[in-house]
Amino acid sequence: MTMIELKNVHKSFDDLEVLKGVDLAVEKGEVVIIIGASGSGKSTMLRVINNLEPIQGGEVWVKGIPIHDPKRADEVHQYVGMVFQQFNLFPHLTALANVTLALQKVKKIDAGEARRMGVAALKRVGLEDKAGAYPAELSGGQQQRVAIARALALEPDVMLFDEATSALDPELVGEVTGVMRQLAEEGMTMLVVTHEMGFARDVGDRVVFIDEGQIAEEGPPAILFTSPSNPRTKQFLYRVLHR
Amino acid sequence: MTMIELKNVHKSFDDLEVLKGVDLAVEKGEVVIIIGASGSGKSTMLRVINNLEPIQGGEVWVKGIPIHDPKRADEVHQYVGMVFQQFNLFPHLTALANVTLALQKVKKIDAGEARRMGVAALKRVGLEDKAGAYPAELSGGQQQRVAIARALALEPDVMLFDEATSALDPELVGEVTGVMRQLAEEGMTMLVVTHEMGFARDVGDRVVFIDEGQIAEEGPPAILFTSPSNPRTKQFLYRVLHR
Amino acid sequence: MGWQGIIDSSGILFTGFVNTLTLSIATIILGTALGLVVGVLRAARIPALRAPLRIYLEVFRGSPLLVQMLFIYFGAAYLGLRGVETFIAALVALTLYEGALISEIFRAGIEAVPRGQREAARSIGLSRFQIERYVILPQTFTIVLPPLVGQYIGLVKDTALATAIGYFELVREGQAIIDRIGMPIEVFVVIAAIYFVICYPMSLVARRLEKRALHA
Amino acid sequence: GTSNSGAGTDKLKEVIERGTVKVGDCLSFAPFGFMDESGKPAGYDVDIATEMAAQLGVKLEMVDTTADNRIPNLQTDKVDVVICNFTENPTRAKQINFTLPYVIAGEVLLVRTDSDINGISDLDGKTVAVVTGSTNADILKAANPNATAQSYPTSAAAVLAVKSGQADAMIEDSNFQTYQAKLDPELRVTNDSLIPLEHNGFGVAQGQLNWLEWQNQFIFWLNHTGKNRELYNKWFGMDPLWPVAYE
Amino acid sequence: MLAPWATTFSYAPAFLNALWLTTAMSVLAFLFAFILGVLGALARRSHFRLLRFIGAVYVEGIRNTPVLLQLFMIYFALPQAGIRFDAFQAGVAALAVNAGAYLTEIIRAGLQSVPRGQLEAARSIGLAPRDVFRSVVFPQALRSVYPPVINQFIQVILGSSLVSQIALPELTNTAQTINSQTLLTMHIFTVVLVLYLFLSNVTALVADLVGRRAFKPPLYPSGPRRRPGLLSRVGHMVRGS
Ligand SMILES: Nc1ncnc2c1ncn2[C@@H]1O[C@H](COP(=O)(O)OP(=O)(O)OP(=O)(O)O)[C@@H](O)[C@H]1O
Ligand SMILES: Nc1ncnc2c1ncn2[C@@H]1O[C@H](COP(=O)(O)OP(=O)(O)OP(=O)(O)O)[C@@H](O)[C@H]1O
Ligand SMILES: [Mg+2]
Ligand SMILES: [Mg+2]
Repeated sequence: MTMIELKNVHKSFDDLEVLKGVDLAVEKGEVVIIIGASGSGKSTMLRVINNLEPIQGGEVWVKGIPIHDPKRADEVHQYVGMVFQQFNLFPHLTALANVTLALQKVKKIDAGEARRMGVAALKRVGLEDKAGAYPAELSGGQQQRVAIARALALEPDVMLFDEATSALDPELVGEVTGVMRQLAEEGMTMLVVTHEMGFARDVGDRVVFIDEGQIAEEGPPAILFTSPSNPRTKQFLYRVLHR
Repeated sequence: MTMIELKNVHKSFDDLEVLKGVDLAVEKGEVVIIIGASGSGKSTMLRVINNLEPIQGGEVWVKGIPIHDPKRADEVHQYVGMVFQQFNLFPHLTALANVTLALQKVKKIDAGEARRMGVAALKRVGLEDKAGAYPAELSGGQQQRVAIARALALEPDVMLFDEATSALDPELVGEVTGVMRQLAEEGMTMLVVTHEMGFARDVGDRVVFIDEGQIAEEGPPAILFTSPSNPRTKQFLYRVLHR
Repeated sequence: MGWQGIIDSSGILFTGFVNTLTLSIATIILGTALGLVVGVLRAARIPALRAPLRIYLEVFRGSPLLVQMLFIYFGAAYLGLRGVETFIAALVALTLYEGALISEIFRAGIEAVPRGQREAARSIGLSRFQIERYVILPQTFTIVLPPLVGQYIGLVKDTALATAIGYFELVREGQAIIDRIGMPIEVFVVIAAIYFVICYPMSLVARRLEKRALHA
Repeated sequence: GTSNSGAGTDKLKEVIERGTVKVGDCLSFAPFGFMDESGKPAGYDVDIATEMAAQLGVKLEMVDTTADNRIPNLQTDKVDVVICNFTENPTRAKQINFTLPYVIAGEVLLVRTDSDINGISDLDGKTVAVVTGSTNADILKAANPNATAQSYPTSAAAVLAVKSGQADAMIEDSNFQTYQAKLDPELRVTNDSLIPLEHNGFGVAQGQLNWLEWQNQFIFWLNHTGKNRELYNKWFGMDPLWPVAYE
Repeated sequence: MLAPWATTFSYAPAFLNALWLTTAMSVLAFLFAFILGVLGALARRSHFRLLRFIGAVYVEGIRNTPVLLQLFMIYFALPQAGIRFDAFQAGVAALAVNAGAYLTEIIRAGLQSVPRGQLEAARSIGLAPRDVFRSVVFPQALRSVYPPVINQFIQVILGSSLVSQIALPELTNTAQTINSQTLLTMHIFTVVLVLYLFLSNVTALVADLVGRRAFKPPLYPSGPRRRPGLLSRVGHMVRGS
């Protein structure tokens, strides 16, 4: 079953065209890794899927819903969870309250049940003992795991990760990639923008290389990392892997 | 000739003892790399040498001048140049004016000559064409190179670098380490706090490992990096190199 | 007669104090409510409201409060609005003026909340109203509180202008006393001291909040 | 804008049914109206208003006003009647109705005791305080164009300006000025009135003929019973300078 | 229909005269206020405890009492102590003393806002304390205080309307007088409101143009071109973008 489908998506900021006709289909249970140079449009692509940016052309389908249709765009949030580079936890709420907010306000689940579900989500990321802590009292890695729990609690079908580990101190990266690995093993459909090449190789079913707003090359990590066919891919991988 | 000598230096912030008896001697032309965990006192040591922090005990000698003597402390600036992690360029002055300010105000060199010397210093860091640019118009790597030129123009005998590259985007690090390499080759005496292990290995004559305000171990990079004797050093290097 | 005259007038001073306080508190409540609504609407960048709110803001921020007060007092009279007495006219003018300034405090507070917060809130499906109510406004609280208290100090002092349309607040009562017993220096010093006693503690609170906000 | 207020309605009936009469009084104009030590309205006009409420058999509600607000207050029905040393003239009578005069005054100058000003001709190049909305600025301009008028919002402020030397003189009603000079030995009043006498009455909104008639009856009563003279004596410490009708 | 406007505009000479008085008073008051502000800021940062104390008393005393009261003190009360200002001088003095207290705090904050790293870098290249202040701290402080200082100037212009209460025929007083003669409240106050808006906006506009030219690098980053209104641009400047 196709969970996400982009058809010839065009996206511009004023005069700057950032996505220049992107086509992509992600099947249920697939883990797709997105790589590319800074500014190539990786984040923009995820944000377009999650309806955080309007598009100027093309179509975006999520579980058969036309997200490019403004009337239906907001439905995307029922099926897609997103984890941001900067965590974006709500600083005035505890870890648990961050997780239960949408359960109560959007899904209208009552407080007791929401609490039970919130604790379960925190348990999945190994943080049930931090339920009462505020974001400022948590390490970066813990914050990001709460952000993952917040998205997971809504039981999304697809998870988007935009450089979920790159704002973390090197020592803390493992915590978060661990949780992501586990999610992948459980069969979650995932789109992951990352610079962690080890993770990409281990976990990705497919790697997509974006260059200047277009998908320049894609394939299984074993093939794409070792013998890329596009010279731009080669150049990019060389720079990333050999610095 | 000993350029810098620290003898049993003690430095506290209120109740917190940050340097707990540091001894160090740096010879002319040596490049000393300083490594250690965050908060171990690396920056504080450089700042003490450059008379930006008063000390509570011990002695600091620079080219035979007792810097711990408040009456002579300010002489240090004639011999020592410092490059900060955050560049600290003067934002209201052009690159050239940043470099010539001290030439004119401190060394009382006239405008024309100062300008010639300033351009020469910018040339050394490969930025003669950016003389008229303001810091905000320069990339991080260019800013840091102007900061180096600003220090170099005063013809110091010793240069201190405090994580000069860690505020830079990864792509820009090479620009600055390139200039530092070149300085080392020209025989400049340098104390360098850095996390760039490749640079440390290539350029350092000696590596000093600081742990909790004390020098825990020191030696040539080839030895210290491959077979450290202190278990703390081992642990630190393991964490830094195997991430 | 000397200071005795001022002590004998403590009743009239107290009336002035109560009147100043009443007008201040009423303005704080209404001005904050107005400022909050306008601030939120402006931060939301609703195209249809953009121009009218902007005009409101520019006019009330860009002209003297005294003129606004006279305008409303006399103007209301000739527009045939009944019952616009000095208190109401002063309250309306102060509310519109302080509301404009306070709306900018709220707007700045809302805009200081990082964009990512709004995006994260949308990502978990919150509605526009829910985003403001549960995510944005609670976070602006610590940001807006110090400047808000600062604005309240200005507001208390601004109530003195109601003197000009004949509201019997502290300054006007002071004039009434001078009218009877003379001694302008002494009387004005006493009035100034009363204002200081109201405002200085607020300044201290504002400063403490500011420090706390910086360290938070 | 003229009155859209009471025309056609019977104000007298309204006041009695309401049980309160709303009187506009200038409380920054001692001894006509001012605030006493305890912050309560007091003065000659205030006592007359109290008497009026008693005769109507209703409660008194005092509304503070200023000279320049007297007409707006009437026109917008904020008060039923204004008692504030209101000088009658045909221009004003186009906007409101006046009663019979209850007090008559000249306009005199209030100056500091040590001043060498004794009359209008001494005002060349001097500054003279007047109250915004009173007729005095026009009087001054007509009487001596070489004097400069300073326009203060209240009489209290204008007196203060003379006391503190910010103005050389002040033009105001002779009753008011005499009282001020009596209060403060540093002030005195010049002798000659600058104008023919001024007749001051109550003001009411236009078109309320019953109400106006009642007010005139009330003034007639004040005068012929001697109540008016008694109150004047109480506040000014002397007999009225000029007699009013039907005494 | 048009008669009221005709009457209103027949007072044009009085309005123009008043506009001039308002402008002259504001400009003079602001100049004195700025001097007071610099002196106040230096006093508050001084090594001498007494100066710091005087600075603090000045700032707190002024900022916690109404300007109108300060104006009455100067105009009505000081003559009792033998110090006499005419209405214009009293207006200038009150506005200057008042704005001076705010400028003291603005300038002090501006001096403080220069990052520590700037001072350290300046010391590292051997600049003497005087040069550190003159070449590094002051020029940067000036940039950061420019917007709030301009805002304060606008506050002085608007605050000058209070001087109407001591009978100076500036804009507001003139309006009150004409209003009492003509009873054309809506027309007259509309004219005055527009004149004040004109003054404050022209000030903001001129300050903006001067700010763009006088500072190098430019005070405003040349980002994507937005077109905020003049006043809100100053507001933007004030919040320190
Ligand atoms: N809100 C915006 N307004 C204008 N331009 C934008 C905006 N967001 C992104 N861009 C531009 O779009 C281009 C693509 O940005 P995007 O964030 O998608 O890149 P990226 O591949 O995620 O890069 P990085 O690895 O640095 O995160 C960049 O040139 C960026 O400057
Ligand atoms: N001005 C100061 N006041 C109080 N404590 C300070 C101050 N500067 C540094 N410290 C403390 O001194 C200790 C040593 O700091 P220092 O900056 O020298 O560490 P470092 O080794 O340079 O660390 P990093 O790698 O994070 O830069 C830390 O605990 C720090 O919090
Ligand atoms: Mg990105
Ligand atoms: Mg450091």
